[in-house]
Amino acid sequence: MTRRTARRDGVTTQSWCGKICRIVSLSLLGGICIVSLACEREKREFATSKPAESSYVPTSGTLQPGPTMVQSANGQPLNIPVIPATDGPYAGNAYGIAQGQRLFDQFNCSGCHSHGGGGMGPPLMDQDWIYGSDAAHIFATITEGRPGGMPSFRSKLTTDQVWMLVAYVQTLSGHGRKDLRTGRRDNMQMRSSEQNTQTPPPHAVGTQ
Amino acid sequence: MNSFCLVMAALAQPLPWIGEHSALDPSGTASKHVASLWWAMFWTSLVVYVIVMIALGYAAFRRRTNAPADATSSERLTPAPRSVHLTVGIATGVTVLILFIVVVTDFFTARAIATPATGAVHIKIIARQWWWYAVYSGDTVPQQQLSVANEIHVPVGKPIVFTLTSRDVIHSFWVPNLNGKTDAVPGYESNAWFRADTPGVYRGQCAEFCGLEHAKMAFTIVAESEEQYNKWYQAQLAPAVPTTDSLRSQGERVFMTGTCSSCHAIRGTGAGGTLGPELTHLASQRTIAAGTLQNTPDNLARWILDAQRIKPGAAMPSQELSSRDLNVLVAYLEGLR
Amino acid sequence: MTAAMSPASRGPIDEDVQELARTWSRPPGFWGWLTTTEHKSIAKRYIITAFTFFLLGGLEAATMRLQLGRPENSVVGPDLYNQLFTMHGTTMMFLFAVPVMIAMGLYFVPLMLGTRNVAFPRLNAFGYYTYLIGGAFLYISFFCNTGPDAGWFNYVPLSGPMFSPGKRIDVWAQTITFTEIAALVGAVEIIVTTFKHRAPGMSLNRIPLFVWAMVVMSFAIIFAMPAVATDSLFLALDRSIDTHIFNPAEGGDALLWQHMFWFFGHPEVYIIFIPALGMVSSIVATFTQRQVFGYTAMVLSLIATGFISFGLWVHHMFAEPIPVLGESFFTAASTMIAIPSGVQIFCWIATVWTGRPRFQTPLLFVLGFFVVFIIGGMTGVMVASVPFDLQATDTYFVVAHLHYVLIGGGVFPLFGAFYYWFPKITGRLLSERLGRWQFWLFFVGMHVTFFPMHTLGFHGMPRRIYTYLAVTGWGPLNLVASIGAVIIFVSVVLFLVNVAKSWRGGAVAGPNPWHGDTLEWATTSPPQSYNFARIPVVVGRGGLWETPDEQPVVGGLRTDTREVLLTTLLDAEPESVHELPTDSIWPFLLALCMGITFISSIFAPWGALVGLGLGFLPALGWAWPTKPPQPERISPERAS
Amino acid sequence: MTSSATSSRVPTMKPERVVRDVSNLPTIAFGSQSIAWWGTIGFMVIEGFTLALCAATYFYLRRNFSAWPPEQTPRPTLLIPIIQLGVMLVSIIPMYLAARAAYRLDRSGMLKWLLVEVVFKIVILVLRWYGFKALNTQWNSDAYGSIVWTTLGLHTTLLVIDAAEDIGLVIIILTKMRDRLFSDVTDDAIYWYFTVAAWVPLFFMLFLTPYVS
Repeated sequence: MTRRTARRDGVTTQSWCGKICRIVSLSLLGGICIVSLACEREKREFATSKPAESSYVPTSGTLQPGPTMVQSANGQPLNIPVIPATDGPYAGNAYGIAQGQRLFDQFNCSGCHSHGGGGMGPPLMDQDWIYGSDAAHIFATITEGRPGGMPSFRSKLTTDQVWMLVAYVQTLSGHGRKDLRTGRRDNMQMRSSEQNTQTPPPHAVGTQ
Repeated sequence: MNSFCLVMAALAQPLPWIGEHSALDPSGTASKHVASLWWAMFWTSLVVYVIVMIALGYAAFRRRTNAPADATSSERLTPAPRSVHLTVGIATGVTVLILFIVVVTDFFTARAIATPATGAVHIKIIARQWWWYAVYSGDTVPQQQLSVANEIHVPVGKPIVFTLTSRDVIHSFWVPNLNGKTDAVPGYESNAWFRADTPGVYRGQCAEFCGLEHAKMAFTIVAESEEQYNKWYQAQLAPAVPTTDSLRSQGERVFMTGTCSSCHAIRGTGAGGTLGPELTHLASQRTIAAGTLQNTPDNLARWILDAQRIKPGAAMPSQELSSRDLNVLVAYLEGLR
Repeated sequence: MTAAMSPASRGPIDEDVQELARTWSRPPGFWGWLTTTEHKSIAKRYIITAFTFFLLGGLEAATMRLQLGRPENSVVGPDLYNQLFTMHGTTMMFLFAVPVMIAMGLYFVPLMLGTRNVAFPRLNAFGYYTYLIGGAFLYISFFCNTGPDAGWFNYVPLSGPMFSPGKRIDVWAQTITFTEIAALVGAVEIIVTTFKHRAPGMSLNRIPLFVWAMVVMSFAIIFAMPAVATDSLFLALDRSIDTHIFNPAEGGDALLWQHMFWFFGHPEVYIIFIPALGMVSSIVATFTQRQVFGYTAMVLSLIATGFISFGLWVHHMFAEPIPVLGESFFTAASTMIAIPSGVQIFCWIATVWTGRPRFQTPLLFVLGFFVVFIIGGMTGVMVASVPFDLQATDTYFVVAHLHYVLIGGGVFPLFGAFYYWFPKITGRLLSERLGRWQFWLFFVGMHVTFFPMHTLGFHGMPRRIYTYLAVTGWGPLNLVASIGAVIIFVSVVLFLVNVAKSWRGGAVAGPNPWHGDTLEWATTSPPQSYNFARIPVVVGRGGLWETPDEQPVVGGLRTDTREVLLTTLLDAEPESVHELPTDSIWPFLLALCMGITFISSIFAPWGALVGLGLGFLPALGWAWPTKPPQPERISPERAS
Repeated sequence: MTSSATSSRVPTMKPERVVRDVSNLPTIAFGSQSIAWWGTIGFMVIEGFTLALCAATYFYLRRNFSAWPPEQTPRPTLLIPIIQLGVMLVSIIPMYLAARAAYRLDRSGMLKWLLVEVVFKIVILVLRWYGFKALNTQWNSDAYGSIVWTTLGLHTTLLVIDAAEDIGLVIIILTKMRDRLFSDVTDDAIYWYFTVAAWVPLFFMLFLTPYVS
């Protein structure tokens, strides 16, 4: 007796199709907002030179601890550019953060901060921020220097390089998304990479 | 075999499209061997190719008695006559023979241009992302070991031995006119050599994809006579002459107090940065930015002010200098003979 | 009612054929499209998707040629150019060349073997969906600036975590995993179908050369793809959870990547080339109305090519610090592989010599194949020598060589196969006039684009540079190459016009328009869903040319379930019958679940483990019996 | 292009003459006669080759080290791995008995031994969890740790897939038993023999060679 079996369950499957389409459209919607994050993360734009705003003659160039108030050559107080409260151009950019990591190693920041763990300089991975933890404060700390040993890098780094360092330093302490952070370095392993360290978000702490 | 290659190489000289900067216009012993190997293989292949094409052409277009439509079914299946079997057998045998000869020639050429154990000059090349750092490591006395960037002078007629390594990614050290390429691999020390027979300026380029500016990572080999090379070597060893006139001293101050001294070094002054090339004798070099620009004052100014527009992604940032600072800086740098 | 055991002697009466058509048809509409397991519709989809990626890869190449047309051009910056040439390489190698060859196999191997479907129909659907998800994922990432940018070969440490920030290289690694799974699935399909599903009487020496080529390709895939899978797994681990396999400072090794990649890389270009040899054999036999000369020599050459291709991967790494003795071994192996190719070319020429060639478009493309591929083969033998390779590798000389062997050895036979089998797939003939125009434009464009690159290579132009200085003197020849690229672009557009015109409006092609000898010409055009009303019996290697007036067939296969005949490995004696699984949505869902797993593992490495766990449910659903139990016949003396 | 479902036109090919009748051939095949067996062999070759490549990488990276395992890394402890190897070798017996029962079409015997086998596999997976600790190194410590963990991880995915396949078979046998499952169980057995066979050389490589050099 030949048996007709193939087609019986055809009808019930139509409702499945509706469910599948709804799931697919939902996931598409979710996908689009993830995609926009990716575009920002992967941008590689190279900061071409802007006309030099602060044209001042730098004071003596030796790297001694930064005085609280930088004096220009002829004694007038400096017009320190007010830094707007921004996250910095490289906050959400993986390329900028990777360049920040390169500068952190090349300019021997690890000499005092030792890859974020702290040594002569305070640790950068924990949540104790003496001079403020958001981008503008870190920018000021790097350019002006701080009493207690942090030298002023004002004339030693261009503004973009400082912003890259700022973006990288923030990822050391858990700021920003995990997929932005840098992976392991191609040299001896000092600590697990920024990408894989679970660090609590920073908060301000009073100066000792 | 060798004379046959030289004759072939001579035949190729007048071909119009061979420019000066080419592996087919060899001026090094190694590249001469390779060029003659190439011409030997080229003419052999051409002959074989022509024969095969003639056979194919004749097989396809020879006259036949009746049209394909009415080819009888038995004709489709009958085995081919013995002569066709014989021809295919002979052709295969000849192919094997030619290939065997080619392999043997390869071995002899490879042996002929093997890297010599010792050379007149030992140079250690450290390839970095997008420029070349060379250290003349032959001399035992450290003060006599000269280190230069991107422009390497060598004495003519002497074998120069290189030890290649890389600081970051894989690069490839290659001067088409002088020898084949050798990769600089991080974690490895590879050896290369060449001997320039005719003096001249030869252009080399990184040949292994190494990132954003792989295209602008060239270097220059200047092959010159023995005494010119020694004169150049001693001149490069000398520290920078201290500045006297006021304009250049202002430029020096901008250099020392500005961002330049963080990365570049000038022997004889306070600047000791090792991240970028050494600029002690910048003015004596033919090109800047790893062979990207000719070394002229306005090119230097354009490169300092806006490096990221010329080589986007390079480690050299675009500087924020007022035009006055820029002019005095360039004046100072032009003085570094 | 007609008993299932319809008496074997009577011919296929109408009612039987109608029931077969009903049993083998798929549910209507999009749901049917999603759940079908019929090898022809999946293979057709494969070919169309692969060809779309070919067009995308072509556009990337056109943009690159625009940028390189003039020195110091500014059409694209270095970052976009690096993404473009990586996407061009990855698309052409992983998303076009290998999948389209597997797809042609999945379409024609069952037809040529005289069976009704591939061995594992649902696995076939799963393979296609994995490939589709991989390709879509790569291109969605590329359109939001996350396309890989370290070359299709992706050398470490440039592609390592330190020098490739962001998720670009992770996208590349996951795409490789998708396409590799799809290729492996296709390879297992083709091998098992050829071993067990052959029509009775088709012993090993009667298998068509096209099927031999597909089987050799499949074995090459099975041994090559795991190498790139393991390699991309190591890289993905290095980039996500700090392993040090490629970190020179912690004992890792930068050359390890190259060894593993090229151990896969070189067999892969032969995976692309060997099926093309099968296509050339089919076209040469049909268009000269003569059996290919030296069947045994051809089969042994195919196997030799596939075998030797695993022994010469180091010729991609002659410039690396590798011991010289090792390099000379690979020189010998690289030169030796030219012998089997030479034997095949001589056999084809002998076939043309003894046959009566008809110069229609498929044969034109095969003649184009001869002219272009032999040049590429010869430059290949030259590049096999270490001293010459040190001058030529990583320059445009090698770019010229690889395009001559890949376009000449792969794309020319593929276009010939499209023109040859388009009538069988769609029932309509492609127009000869447009075909000739396309051939000559493609042939001329190919030479104008890639022949000058030989000279550019000698002048020291390295590969993968986004621009070059005017002082280098490479400008004029690059302009010529860019013009050639435009000609190729026009010819591909012409092909699309030809396909569009002929898909519905072409001349109606009967079952056997070219009077071919292989079994797919015994079916209607396009073939019925069940391929053959009755499974044919093969009487000789000549196929249709050799069968007597009455086609011998096999009777007794049930028509109310999807039943296929399994035959022994050597002599294809009928051994058992096998009921194939019905259409099902589970392969699509398992592919979707695997897709989500691998993509999420980029952002959260533990995602991969969770996903594998979740994968158990669709897998269980896939294996879940849906039809009620029916009486089975189990032979008493069972093979252990 | 969906072919029309009920094409009335019978393809007018050459007239056909039936020369063979296959209506009485067996529908369930065992061993190399069944295509599922060939499919299993295919995937075993692929996974075996992947593990072989991991072993090749292991010995390739070993050349970069003066001491193997590196100086400050202790050698792997052997207790748990040896126990696990023993349990895996023992677990071949219930698998073989399940396959024999399946071969004899004895559903209850097959089910019984399969359940025993599932228990064995869960025990093996637990032992493997401690096996990772026995390596005495982290995956991100150095190249040694990385390749050792990766190789062990890949083999563990094989174990997990095997266990999942057994559990799936048990579920289907309990609910929707079909004669075809007898053949599937024999193929599953072969897959397990392969996994155990692959583990023996890997065990010597990962756990014993550090003691040899």
